[in-house]
Amino acid sequence: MKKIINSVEKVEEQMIRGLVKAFPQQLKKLSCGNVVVRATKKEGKVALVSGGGSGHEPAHGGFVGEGMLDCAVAGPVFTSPTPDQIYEGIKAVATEPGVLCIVKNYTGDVLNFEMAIDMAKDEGIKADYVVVNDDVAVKDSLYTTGRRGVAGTILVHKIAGARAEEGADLSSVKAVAEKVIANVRTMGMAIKPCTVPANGKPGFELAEDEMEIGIGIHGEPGTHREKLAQANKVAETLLEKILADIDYKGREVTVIINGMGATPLMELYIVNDFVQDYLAAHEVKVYNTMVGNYMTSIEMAGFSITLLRLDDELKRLYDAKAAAPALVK
Amino acid sequence: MKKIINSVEKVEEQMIRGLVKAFPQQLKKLSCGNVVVRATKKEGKVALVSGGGSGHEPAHGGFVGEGMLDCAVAGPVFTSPTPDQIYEGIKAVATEPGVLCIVKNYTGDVLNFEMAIDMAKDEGIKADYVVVNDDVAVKDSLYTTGRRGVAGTILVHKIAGARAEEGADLSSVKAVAEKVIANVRTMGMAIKPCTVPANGKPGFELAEDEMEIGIGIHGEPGTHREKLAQANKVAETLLEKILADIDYKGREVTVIINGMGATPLMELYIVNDFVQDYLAAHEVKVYNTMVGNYMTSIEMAGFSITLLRLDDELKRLYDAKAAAPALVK
Amino acid sequence: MMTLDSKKMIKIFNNIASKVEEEKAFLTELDTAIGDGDHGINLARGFHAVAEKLSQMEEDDDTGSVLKTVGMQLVSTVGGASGPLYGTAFMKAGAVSKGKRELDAVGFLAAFEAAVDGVKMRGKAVPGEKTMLDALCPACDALKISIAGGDDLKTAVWKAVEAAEKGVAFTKTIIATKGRASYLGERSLGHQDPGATSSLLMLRVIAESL
Amino acid sequence: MMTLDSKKMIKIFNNIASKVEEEKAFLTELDTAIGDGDHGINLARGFHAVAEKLSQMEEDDDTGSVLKTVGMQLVSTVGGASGPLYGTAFMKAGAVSKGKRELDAVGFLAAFEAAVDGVKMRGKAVPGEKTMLDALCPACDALKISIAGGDDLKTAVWKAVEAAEKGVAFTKTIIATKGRASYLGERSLGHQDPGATSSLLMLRVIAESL
Ligand SMILES: Nc1ncnc2c1ncn2[C@@H]1O[C@H](COP(=O)(O)OP(=O)(O)O)[C@@H](O)[C@H]1O
Ligand SMILES: Nc1ncnc2c1ncn2[C@@H]1O[C@H](COP(=O)(O)OP(=O)(O)O)[C@@H](O)[C@H]1O
Ligand SMILES: [Mg+2]
Ligand SMILES: [Mg+2]
Ligand SMILES: [Mg+2]
Ligand SMILES: [Mg+2]
Repeated sequence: MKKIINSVEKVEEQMIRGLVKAFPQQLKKLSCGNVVVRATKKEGKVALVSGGGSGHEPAHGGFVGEGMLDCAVAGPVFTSPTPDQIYEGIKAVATEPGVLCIVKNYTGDVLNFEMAIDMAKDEGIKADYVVVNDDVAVKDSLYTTGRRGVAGTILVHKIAGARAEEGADLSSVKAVAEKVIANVRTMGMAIKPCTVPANGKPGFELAEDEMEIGIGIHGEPGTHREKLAQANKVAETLLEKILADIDYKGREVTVIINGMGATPLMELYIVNDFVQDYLAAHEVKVYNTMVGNYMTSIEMAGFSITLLRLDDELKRLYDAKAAAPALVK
Repeated sequence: MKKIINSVEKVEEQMIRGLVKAFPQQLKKLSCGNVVVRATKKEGKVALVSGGGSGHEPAHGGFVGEGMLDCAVAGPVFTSPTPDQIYEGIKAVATEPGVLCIVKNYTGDVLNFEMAIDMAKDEGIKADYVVVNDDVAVKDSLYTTGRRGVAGTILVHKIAGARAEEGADLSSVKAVAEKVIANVRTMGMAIKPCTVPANGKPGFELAEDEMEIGIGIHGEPGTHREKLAQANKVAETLLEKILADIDYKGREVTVIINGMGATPLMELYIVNDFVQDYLAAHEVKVYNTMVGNYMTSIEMAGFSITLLRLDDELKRLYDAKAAAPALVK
Repeated sequence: MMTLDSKKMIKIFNNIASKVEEEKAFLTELDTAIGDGDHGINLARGFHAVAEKLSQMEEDDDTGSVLKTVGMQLVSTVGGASGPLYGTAFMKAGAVSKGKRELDAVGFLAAFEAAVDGVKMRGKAVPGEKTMLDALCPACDALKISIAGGDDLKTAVWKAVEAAEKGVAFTKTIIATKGRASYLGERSLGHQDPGATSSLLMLRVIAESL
Repeated sequence: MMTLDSKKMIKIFNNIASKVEEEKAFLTELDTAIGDGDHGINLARGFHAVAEKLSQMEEDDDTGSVLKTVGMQLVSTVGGASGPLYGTAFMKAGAVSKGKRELDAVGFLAAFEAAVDGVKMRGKAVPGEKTMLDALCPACDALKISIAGGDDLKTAVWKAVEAAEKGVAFTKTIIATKGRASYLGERSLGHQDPGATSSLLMLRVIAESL
């Protein structure tokens, strides 16, 4: 394992401190743990709380700021934070209109957030949550854990964040978050694995000519392995799966070409070159495109493609002002 | 070599197309080559042209936009563009107040830009240039090529860009660019090399426990090799070299913790955690901090630290509005 | 008649903490194959905190209170899926043991059943989905039959261990439909479940320590 | 008396293009050690373009015009440091050969001297800095002496090749103070300069083709 760190035990805390020190006017860290909140609490609006395991930087701390999150709770690398940590975060930003938690669909995240929300409710805090499950690599079935939450989560932060900033009530903010969730789909791949610092060994191994398709964001293996193909072919594989899941034809979309952490922008741009042509050929109109590292897996190399189907409300909220470290609009 | 590309020959062009397609309202590509200009030419101000080899994404195309560059010329990976390419770029954005080229100090870049500027002058275009040389890893001597231009270049783009946008004349824009150059210093390191696509082999090899100190941005080896140390120790080594070069004590600075392309944000934040404390202890006041991938070396893993000594003018220009794909203010 | 008082219980939890630390790499390796490679790390962090908490705690005769402390400590230090699951298990066991200065075989069974129900309730899973329940449910059944048949606690727990061993082996033969391993679909076949394995390890420590 | 007309010159450039393509990996490897690993790639791209350009060009008797075309093509396709340097070299050689239907030994020397002066002027370097000048300058001197001594062109160019070979060997023994290799300081010792090597290769092709 080759990393620029000080010690395996201090990775999460030093990272959160480093983030907050880079944006001292915008962010602060709660003394009780790796919980990032806005430097100035905003009253009178629904507060948004997200979080999960660390290792997805800039998610989620980098999305705390005006027009996006009020709080991000960071667990150990790839491990959901505990209910008491999440509860501290909820408590710190709770407002009269209430708190909405944005949870990615992993058993650990869901269980810990549910327990935290129960604790918050016991203390009289109005709190609710949505579960993001945009990853079409995983079969969505009533009899399984269902699809994972991946890069599409950023768009839930953005759009629900804008709606909250407008002053909407808790049920309206929740409703628009669920609208995003219903309309966003993602699929990813990797050519190089990542290593959880505390573990020291990569989550999987790939030969020089292999790639993993249907990768998640926790260093776990994907749905299957193939020979590494040309970028266009790979992007097509992902897009086919996404377009097969819900109907995007004739609709406007936001696109995210998301790097997994160690993917050079060069490669993301090359992928985007193809994606834009492919979408045009399939009568999907691109409203806006984001290319970069938004939801990563430490130093995994690879990318995911996210499409969000837009309507007028979602466009308005997508375009609204945002001033978070990792997303400025 | 494991990369997400289509073919070694098409890397630069498809990448530039992909960038421009992501920001169609802001950017366009000249049909004559890999030259990115603002979608709408801005008259009446000094035009800024930068560029160099590809492989440094988002530099330089990602810094074309309001408040920053007017044009970026991209050569093959790590190879300066040719004079005729640069000349096409200059011609496309040339305005009555003139053109300032921002060149990084490499023999190839300097020679090719000089020839292009001569061509432009022959055509009656008012054109001048500055050479950025912020890399303290390299000895600055009259008898050598001098220090390289690295991540500090972004701050020249930002500040000269703001001054040009204010409507200053060519000599004033050049003067402020040179003020930035006189006050900015950078030093970098790497733990993993990168591979030029057309070459297929990494620029150097490192053992699992080694790092290169004093690395440039062209995949070349650094000034020396050491055993990989803790992040804090590494950052201290770089900072000592930077602080020894010009006096930062008691001054305000802008800091860039720049990723080399494959460095996870996690590691950059951990580095920043130390850098901020170190600067505070050395009586250097941090005005603003940027953490991310600004001037990369394809998929190299490592980071550089940049410090720019500020005065009131530089602060005003640093804070001015910017709306480039890779830098929004 | 063999019983379990709070002192012995604390000793058992210390033993579990050592065992989990010892098997940290093994559990993590199992989780690397079909999960995200943190199960051993998570549990080691949690039981380290449990051991520390128990060592600082004032003497407490109430077994229910010890179990509740363990559960709360796990919930607030393990994270991931296994944190709330094991945490809930011990908290539920604590609730039914509340006020008891010692657990006899019947008391132990009641606590164990409450724990397993807690895991089912929290995780909305049933046996056969390749989770810790594939070790815990057969163990609970074996415990029940053994105690009903008049075995003493130690014998009964050893029978539970045997059943859990079979359960762990069984997890190799099935596809995961809960937890992270479910993302792998058929590729989860052939691998044993990390959570079922950690459940077995804990049961074995109990049997050995009684 | 042996001379070089524009037809022969074009053949030589085609031969150089083949040679550079052949040695692309080798030159790139040299540049990987002390530069940025693109010298062979750069030159191959450039001379490929040169060969294509020359094949499309209308017949032209003027050697100066052929050399100028080569120089301009190199400038606009090679990039990096070597593009403007080699480009300037051939453009300057073209300028002094302007209007000449063939170059005799004296004409060749004049062109070669102009080329080397062009590299010096453009790159602001002198011999001993571990650049192409360490091959070109001794080669130029040898050419001059040989021609002054009455050797024919082919013999003279072979003597230049020998001198360039020594120059390339010499680059291994010195520290670079110009170009990218200068960033390495003492670590550039022991490595031969890619640009000096490509100069030698070209000279050798000329000698072989005459
Ligand atoms: N819904 C569930 N019900 C019961 N056990 C579960 C459930 N989901 C996961 N598990 C157990 O949790 C174990 C994984 O725990 P751990 O690795 O600590 O958490 P995470 O999966 O969040 O990384 C699995 O091996 C499985 O036994
Ligand atoms: N100032 C200079 N004068 C003469 N030759 C130079 C100078 N700088 C570099 N060179 C030559 O250029 C060669 C490198 O060319 P190349 O790799 O194509 O360009 P770059 O260094 O821009 O990647 C060096 O080996 C050296 O011989
Ligand atoms: Mg986990
Ligand atoms: Mg080069
Ligand atoms: Mg796990
Ligand atoms: Mg080179």
